[in-house]
Amino acid sequence: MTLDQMYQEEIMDRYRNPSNKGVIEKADIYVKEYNSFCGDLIEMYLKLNPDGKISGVKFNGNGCAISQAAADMLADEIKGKSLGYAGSIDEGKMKEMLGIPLGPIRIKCALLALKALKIGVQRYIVKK
Amino acid sequence: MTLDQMYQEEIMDRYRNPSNKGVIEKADIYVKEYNSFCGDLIEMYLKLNPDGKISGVKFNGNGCAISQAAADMLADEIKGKSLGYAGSIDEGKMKEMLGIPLGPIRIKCALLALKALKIGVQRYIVKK
Amino acid sequence: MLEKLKLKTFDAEEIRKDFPILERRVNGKQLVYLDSAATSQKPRQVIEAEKAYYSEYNANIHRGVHKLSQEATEAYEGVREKVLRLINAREKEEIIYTRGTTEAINIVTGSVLLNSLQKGDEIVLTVMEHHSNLVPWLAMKKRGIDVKFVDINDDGTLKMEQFEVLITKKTRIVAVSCASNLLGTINDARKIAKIAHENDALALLDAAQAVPHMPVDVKAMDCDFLAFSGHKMLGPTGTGILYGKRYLLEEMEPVQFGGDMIKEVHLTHATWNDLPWKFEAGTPNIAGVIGLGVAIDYLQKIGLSNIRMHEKQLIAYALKTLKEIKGIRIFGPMDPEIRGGVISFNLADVHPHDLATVLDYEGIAVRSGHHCAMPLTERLGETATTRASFYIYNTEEEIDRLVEALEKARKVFGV
Amino acid sequence: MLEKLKLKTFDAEEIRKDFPILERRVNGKQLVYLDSAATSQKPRQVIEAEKAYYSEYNANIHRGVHKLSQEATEAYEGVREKVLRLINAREKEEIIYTRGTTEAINIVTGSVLLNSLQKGDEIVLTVMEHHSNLVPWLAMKKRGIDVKFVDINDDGTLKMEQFEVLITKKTRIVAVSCASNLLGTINDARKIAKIAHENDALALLDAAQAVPHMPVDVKAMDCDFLAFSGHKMLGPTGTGILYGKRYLLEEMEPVQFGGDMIKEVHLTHATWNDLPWKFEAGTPNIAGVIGLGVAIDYLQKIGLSNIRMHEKQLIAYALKTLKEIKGIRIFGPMDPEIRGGVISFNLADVHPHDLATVLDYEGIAVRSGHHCAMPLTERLGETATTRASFYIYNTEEEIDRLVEALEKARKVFGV
Ligand SMILES: Cc1ncc(COP(=O)(O)O)c(C=O)c1O
Ligand SMILES: Cc1ncc(COP(=O)(O)O)c(C=O)c1O
Ligand code: FES
Ligand code: FES
Repeated sequence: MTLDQMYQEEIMDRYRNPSNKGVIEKADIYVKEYNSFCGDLIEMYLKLNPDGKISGVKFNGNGCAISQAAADMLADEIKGKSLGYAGSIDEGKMKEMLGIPLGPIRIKCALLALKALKIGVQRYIVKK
Repeated sequence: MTLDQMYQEEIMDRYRNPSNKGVIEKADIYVKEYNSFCGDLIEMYLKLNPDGKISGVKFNGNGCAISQAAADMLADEIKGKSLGYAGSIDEGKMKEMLGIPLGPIRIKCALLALKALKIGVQRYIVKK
Repeated sequence: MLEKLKLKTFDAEEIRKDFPILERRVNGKQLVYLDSAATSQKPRQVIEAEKAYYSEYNANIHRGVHKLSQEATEAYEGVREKVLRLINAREKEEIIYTRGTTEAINIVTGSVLLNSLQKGDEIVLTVMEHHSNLVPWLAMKKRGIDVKFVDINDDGTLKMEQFEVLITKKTRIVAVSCASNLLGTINDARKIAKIAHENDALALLDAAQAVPHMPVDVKAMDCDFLAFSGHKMLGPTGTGILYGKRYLLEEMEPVQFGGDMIKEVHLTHATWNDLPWKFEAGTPNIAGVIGLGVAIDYLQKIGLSNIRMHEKQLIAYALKTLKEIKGIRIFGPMDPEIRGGVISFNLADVHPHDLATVLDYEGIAVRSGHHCAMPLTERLGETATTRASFYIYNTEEEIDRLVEALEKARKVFGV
Repeated sequence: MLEKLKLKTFDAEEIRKDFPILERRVNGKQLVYLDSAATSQKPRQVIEAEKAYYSEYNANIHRGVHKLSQEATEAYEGVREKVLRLINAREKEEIIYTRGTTEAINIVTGSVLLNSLQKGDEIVLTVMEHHSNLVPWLAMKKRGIDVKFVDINDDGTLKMEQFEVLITKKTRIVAVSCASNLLGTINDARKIAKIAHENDALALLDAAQAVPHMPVDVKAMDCDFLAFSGHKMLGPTGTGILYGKRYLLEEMEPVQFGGDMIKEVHLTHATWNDLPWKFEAGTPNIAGVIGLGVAIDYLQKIGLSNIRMHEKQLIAYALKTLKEIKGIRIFGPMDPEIRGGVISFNLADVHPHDLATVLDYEGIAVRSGHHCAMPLTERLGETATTRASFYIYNTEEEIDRLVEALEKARKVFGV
């Protein structure tokens, strides 16, 4: 893989102009998660409809291009879907969405938002 | 060096029939020293004349052939000599007296009695 | 040659070819290495793995994005999976890399989990423990924690019935070796852990002499902690493992602080990293761990049951031939079924270190002394013993050489 | 080729031949290793020394009478003399082998000497400390001990005047790095130790980035403790040193308990071994220590002053060429006289890990992140930085490759 493939257009685009970056006041689900490898922080905000559908999703934090692009993609993926669907997204799916191979280190960037999302969904279910 | 040279006659003799093994009641100098490598213990007893000469010397403890022979030789060497002379015996002299080459481990056996003696002499001088 | 090992026969002669050191001559004689309980020899596969790491992908781990660091991290972290399978742990998070058994046990004793032990709480050990599983617990006496000891029978087995008495509701932890490094006794660790749990105590097993030599299954034994050394199982020096049940490790405070074991550091406070890294502060022995992984592969390929069988045969042969020597006192059980490949003995009144020196002149490497088990040595009424210990590369011919040399020693010392 | 080193010229090209890894290609490009501050590469002499140990005289140390054990013990213990000469210590008893800098510092913080610190006592550190010299001290806050921090100037040097203010009669220990692993700043350790001593405080120096790169003299600096890592100075992973003044080490309680660190063990109590073994519980990293000895020989043959000179030239060149890159922010002093071979920077808003990944595609290994100095990174107003660090085998051509690659990165990220 060459450098350009790695930092391919979609990744750079989403990194430079994410559509889901920001905060949601009074979010139903809020998770703050650190990437232990880099110390970067991601925050996930989810707003739910009464019927349990995800009506809004935002992410925030300062991460690398990979993590930001992944978070942005993930937000698009779960928007309007059920919490169950969000909880069912696994690492394989996330890697597939990104579409670039990553080493054992940078993969943590790719999976950070997913990790936060999973924690949030679990906590929400337990609390109920 | 062969096995027989190592465990040569004088060493085996002194080990089997030491002339200075025992205790001295009311010794002027008494030291108990462990060999940290083997945990064996040697006790040195010295009796002094009013003029500072060593009138009696005994060693006790359970050590290997090397340590017992060395202690017995050392006792012979300092008997009737001044405390100053006893304190001046160094590792080189002790190795010379034993007359057999020893590795870094077994050398501790050879030097155990000497170490105890040196501690005893020093303590005695400081106390005075 | 490892290919051959897939056959059912266990051919020590073939295995020996993998160990360069076994070609060595000592004092003009072919080396007979009977000191594997202290540290094992290393096959060229392990030696080459460390060399390959340093020559091809040496880098610090975890924090590095570059290729070498990724490769090193992958290799280093990959070994946890191998350890997990070796001892049948549940999760990689339960596997903590240490310098050896000693550090593994000290992590448990040093952690705040155990700092929370209170005056009046009790620890139960046995008199056959290695200093590593003894001195760290004794250090707790200062805090008013009582340490009790299960004694041994004359045959070197544990007085099992004493566990039932000594382990009470006051007992917080029972720490016992799976196999004695001096007596060779293989203890019924499973049963001991069971008694501990029945009394709500934790069970820590010192498996330094077990994991290298026989199948060990932490789930089956249901121990809470397991400690062992990599360098005693074909791995590099400076390696060891602490296994702990996850919920316990989660509760425990780290004992060393610094890089890699933190999540966030501020000038006022820090938060700890996830398991297992919480317990792995600073740059670890990366090459060592990678070598350990190869050692585990090597052992797995032979099969731990086969290793146990091989050693059982050797110890049976050793017990049979050594006991014929005049003036010999052999310690530990005479039944190979409950004995690992370790045999300690004394010859009349010959000092063990003199005996070891005599054997050394014959090219035979045995250990002599208290074997880091002073209380046990004392309990046996000895000041020291001589120990021969076996591993996959030892043969019956080597035991014959040991017997011959002991006969020679009898002459030198006139016993 | 080491023979050539005796010449006054310091020829990095010749030295490179001793490092097999430098022949490696990464992503199709010749490797440029600029991550020696994390861990250095190892010359074949060190790699071969470990191999020779395992192939010729591998055995456990201290307690063994047999030939292999004697040879191993001699080799292992002999390294203390080399360390002693390297840092100009007084006695071998002052040299304690550890896993690395982190463990060295934890021995000091974990010992009862410091457990005896009382509520209200103070520790003085600096904001540029590595987590290893920060988190262990923070852990003391629970006991009511206050930790104070000397700040840095904008150029990355310490605000030396703050030591005079922060160090008071309440200060029990001042713990400072000799050289920063992020800023490269070389601190005036001697002066800091002096201020500490004037206030009856102890001075601990984290020399992880000093001992490998420049002459270090514990007598001249008059520090009480010095900690450094073997693996950052051509030695094997899993090695490090704690130097301590003898009278302090004598007073200190051990922090790990087990074999080798004891003199006598009974069921009721134990007594500690003499220095330095009191602090070395269990089987150590024998092969690692032996390799470290060879690493020290290698460094001494080149000469630490020559190494410092070489790195000073490299850093001067790096500062000069890198600062021309558009959008680059370089941290730390711009004067090579007070800067080690370390340069951290950021390029516009490109995330350091993305930058490191880009450089990796060009075969260049740099480190990115907080470099185990989160508070310093925060103090600099960054969340992370990219770091290139140099050692004896690096060249100006490699710095040119770094500059080229950074220009390429500017394009990819459109900055
Ligand atoms: C039963 C037992 N426990 C603990 C140890 C200590 O292991 P290490 O020295 O690797 O820490 C040993 C080996 O010496 C042992 O045999
Ligand atoms: C200044 C400084 N201190 C401490 C350390 C920690 O060293 P180690 O990881 O070898 O324990 C490092 C290296 O990472 C360092 O650069
Ligand atoms: S580098 Fe921090 S999330 Fe990618
Ligand atoms: S073996 Fe103990 S003194 Fe020689």
